[in-house]
Amino acid sequence: MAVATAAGRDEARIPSGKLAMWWFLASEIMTFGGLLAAFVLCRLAAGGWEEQAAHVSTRIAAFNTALLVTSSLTMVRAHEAVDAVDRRRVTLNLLATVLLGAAFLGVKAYEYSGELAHGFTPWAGPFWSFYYGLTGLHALHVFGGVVANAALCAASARNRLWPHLHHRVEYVGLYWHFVDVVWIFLFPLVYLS
Amino acid sequence: MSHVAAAAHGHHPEPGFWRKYVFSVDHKVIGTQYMFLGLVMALLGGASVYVIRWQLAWPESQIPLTGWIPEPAMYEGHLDPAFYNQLVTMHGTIMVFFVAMPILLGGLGNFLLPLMIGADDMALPRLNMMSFWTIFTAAMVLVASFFVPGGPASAGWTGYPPLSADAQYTGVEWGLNLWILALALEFGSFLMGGVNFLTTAINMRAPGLSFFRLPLMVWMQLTAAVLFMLSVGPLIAGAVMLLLDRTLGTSFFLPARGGDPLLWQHLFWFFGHPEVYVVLLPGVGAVLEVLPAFARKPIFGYRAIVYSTIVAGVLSFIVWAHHMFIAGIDPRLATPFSITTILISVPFAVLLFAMIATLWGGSITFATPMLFAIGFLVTFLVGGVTGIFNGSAALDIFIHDTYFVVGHFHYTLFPTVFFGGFAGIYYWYPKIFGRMLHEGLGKLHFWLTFVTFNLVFLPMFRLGMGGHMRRIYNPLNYEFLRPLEPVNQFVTVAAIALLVSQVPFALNFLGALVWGRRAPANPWNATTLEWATASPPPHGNFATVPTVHHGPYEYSRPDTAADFVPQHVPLPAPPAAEAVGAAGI
Amino acid sequence: MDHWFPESISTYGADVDGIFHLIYWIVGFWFVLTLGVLLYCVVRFRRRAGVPASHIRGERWRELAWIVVPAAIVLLLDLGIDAAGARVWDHVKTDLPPGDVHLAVTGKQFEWLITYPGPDAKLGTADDFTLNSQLHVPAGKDVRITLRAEDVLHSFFLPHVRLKQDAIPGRTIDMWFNATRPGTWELACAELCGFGHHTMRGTFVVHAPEEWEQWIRSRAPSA
Amino acid sequence: MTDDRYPTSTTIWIWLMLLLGLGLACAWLPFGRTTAVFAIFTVAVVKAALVLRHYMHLRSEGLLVYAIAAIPVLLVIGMTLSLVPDIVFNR
Repeated sequence: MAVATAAGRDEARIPSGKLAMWWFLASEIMTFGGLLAAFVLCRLAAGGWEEQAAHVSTRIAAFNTALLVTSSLTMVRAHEAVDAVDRRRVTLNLLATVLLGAAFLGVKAYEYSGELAHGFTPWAGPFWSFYYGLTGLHALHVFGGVVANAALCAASARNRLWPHLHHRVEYVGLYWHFVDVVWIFLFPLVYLS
Repeated sequence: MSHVAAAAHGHHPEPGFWRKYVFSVDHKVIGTQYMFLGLVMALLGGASVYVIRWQLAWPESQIPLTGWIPEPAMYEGHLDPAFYNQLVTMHGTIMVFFVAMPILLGGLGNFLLPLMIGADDMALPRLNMMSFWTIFTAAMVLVASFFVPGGPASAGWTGYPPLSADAQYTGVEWGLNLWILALALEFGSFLMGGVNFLTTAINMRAPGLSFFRLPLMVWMQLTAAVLFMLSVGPLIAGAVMLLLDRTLGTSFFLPARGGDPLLWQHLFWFFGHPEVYVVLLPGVGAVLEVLPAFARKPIFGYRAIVYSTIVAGVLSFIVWAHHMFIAGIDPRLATPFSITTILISVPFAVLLFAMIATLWGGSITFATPMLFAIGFLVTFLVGGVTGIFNGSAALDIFIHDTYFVVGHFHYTLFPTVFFGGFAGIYYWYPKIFGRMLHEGLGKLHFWLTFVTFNLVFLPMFRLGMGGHMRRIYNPLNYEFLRPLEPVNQFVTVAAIALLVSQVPFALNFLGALVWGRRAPANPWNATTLEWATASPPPHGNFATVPTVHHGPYEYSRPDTAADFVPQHVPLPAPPAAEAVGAAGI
Repeated sequence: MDHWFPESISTYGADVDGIFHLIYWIVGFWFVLTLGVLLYCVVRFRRRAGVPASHIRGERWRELAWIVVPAAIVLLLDLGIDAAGARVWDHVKTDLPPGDVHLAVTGKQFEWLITYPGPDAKLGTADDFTLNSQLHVPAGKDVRITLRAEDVLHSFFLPHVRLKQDAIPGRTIDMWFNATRPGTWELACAELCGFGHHTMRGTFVVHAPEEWEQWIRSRAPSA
Repeated sequence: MTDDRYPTSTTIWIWLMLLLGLGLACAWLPFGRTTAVFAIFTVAVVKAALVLRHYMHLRSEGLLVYAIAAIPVLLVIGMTLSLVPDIVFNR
């Protein structure tokens, strides 16, 4: 009975999972927002970060942006495939998302190693502290998204939890796109200006 | 979300011991777990008070009953200054994050929210379980920090850098890292909780339960959840930065490395002030439930209360710098923030006046919950008016960082957590445990607490006016503080009495579990939905989901024989005016 | 109640205390009024046999007026308090006078380094000299202090002057006061700065003007 | 989600890629610094808006979700602005 009523209560409302995800994203906006605000303010205050900022590779970052944006596309297509109840497309698109996300992390790791090799460590000055803080926190989020997507991909491949897969793909998708949006702002803040 | 509900009910028939009492997804069990966690941590936070107060009253003396504390914390009964700072830090951290929040939000919130909205459980029960075990881990980490070399954090509960950002300034190595970790986990836990509360209240309300028919406790819990979720982010970011400063040697907050200490203060207080209301509102909510039930009257100005709560919540985001008037911020910022700060007294004035107006023309029974509710009104009034002093930037030049501030925030938090929280615990204990508490012990507990509390904290305003600084290990070092020592000693004696005053509660709380009279479903003849089911409520809460017909506080209607009409019972042919009043359209 | 404060020895000390009294009387009135009404309700409306409670919702404006009007009055009084406070704040913290005497104070764990301009009354010259935790100033003169911190946050607190200002490493903050009464007072640290926080006490001597000149000379490095 | 009223996800992706190129162009073309920064962040906002509206389906959400997404953004902006006098100019 409780199940029936709970479901009945839910008609014509936003699914709880989606609502919860949006509230979670709201708090995430505040977290990244706080860090970004600190970065912008300190940069305006201190000034003279340009020569440090000149050492980060815009090319690599641009490539990474392309990867992440594309992974958002595959994520959406996975969701569309779920709507179309096409399990094979779901699996493939999720797989693509996972691979693109992993590629992003790989490129990031390569970028880090290069900078560390040149002595640009997190303790090499305010700019580098913020650089590693911001991109590192973002990378952690990407990693979390990759893990979640991999789980979904496996579930879809092994034809598990079909009834819920629809919701799950949508919620993880929301998170994944949010991580993408964060990067869309990180990229110009850290690499372009 | 049907699969979530299914998860909540995957456990019929009754689960085994572990799934039922330890890793339970039942919001009632989880709420109780939160409550016990809070009460246990309160013992720790309270014990620290004894040492701190004794040190302030008789600085050069040996502190009795502390022989078991090893060096370097104590040297044959004498307190080490560093350990004094650590106790002050831990007292604040524990009481705010591990006592107030678990009991008021985690405990009462978790237990009551689904019951009050006629739901079978939280919207996301497994997330709920995860949130408890996260804060449990956080509490363990915090306790563990007492035992690492160098001892626990000692930079004050606000953890201002540079003191907190580099071990060389305090000699505390891992203690402070663990402190940051514990806070991060605690924030994570209440983020999950907040997500859950909001989703539940939006999606799981019983048929007919429009937002303006919600019990005010639910409104308060929701506002608190929103405030927490929207304010904690920047501090999480700050905590990460501080941890990196300590471990990797990054340069966020250390001027020596090009950082800015004020940045932390801003990030901390941007969260810190809304946090005050996160703790405050649930206590207010409990009082708002108790007052009508024992005055047998509808709450006065339901809408006014809801709106002023929201206004106060919004204002709480634009006042944070009043914690930093003399912290070196641009002096031109002081007056705007002073104005917004003092403006907050308006919504709270409305709130308090509405509570008092609720008593007007009532028929008041002085059961223990009501005593605590009235105690809340009296003490919170003091906290409110003294806030005006602290809110004035000009006066802060003198009283900031003095005991006037200490007195003030204890007069706001203590009424909330103690009088509000105890009003709630005494009021809902029958619902939670299915047993009645002992009235005599309850009344004794109230009077002892009420008297000793005022004896402890009223003199602190006197100390503050004398210029007595906070966090001073030995006031006798200062000539101008020597005359105040008798006041310090008086406060200490009263504080010990206040601690002892909690014994009747402990006896009552634990004793009633065994010997308490069995509680009926609705011992107080109250109207809200949680009283419509058995005490304690069964797994799944309601045999059949109740339908709500009217607002939460239908007491003493002229047109009914009984002096209350529960929310799930239709009103006798409501006149049009009443219908508009009750149903929020 | 004034004797509860430390003796006030500065030009603006009375203004700060004045704000306290202003707020004290305003909120005191409201406190007594509200508490009175509360106690009246508690006594007058306690349960009596056969006397039912009245069913007042407080949703109509005629009823709400009872709480909205007082709240509106509170609002007006608040703005008054803000206006009065803002004047004092600006006088103490925002509009700093150039100052007759200029000192540099640096807080470090756990003492105050106080640098004096020497006889030439100029900082940054050869005859400057620095004392540990001993603050000497002339009476009746505007004293301008540039505040710094070496390691962690400290708070420069002269209770008798009613002046408090946090010292932040990496920033310099200027402040001023004018002590009117000669005598020996105290300088305190009001911001937790480590295990020695309570020992970070300084003596604060206000000299009569004539006596000040010779004190400066007596302490200046022989040059 | 895939109804004809809205551009397909692939179309959006192409737009995002073009905007990425545009952003890079702004950085490398010889603009004045302020112009460049302004242009770059306009591009970023447009990209974010596209992702939010189409990929995160804000286009088919109600007022509640818009509020949940917008309020934190406003708070962050407000916080940043109110910290400017303190962190930026007061050192």
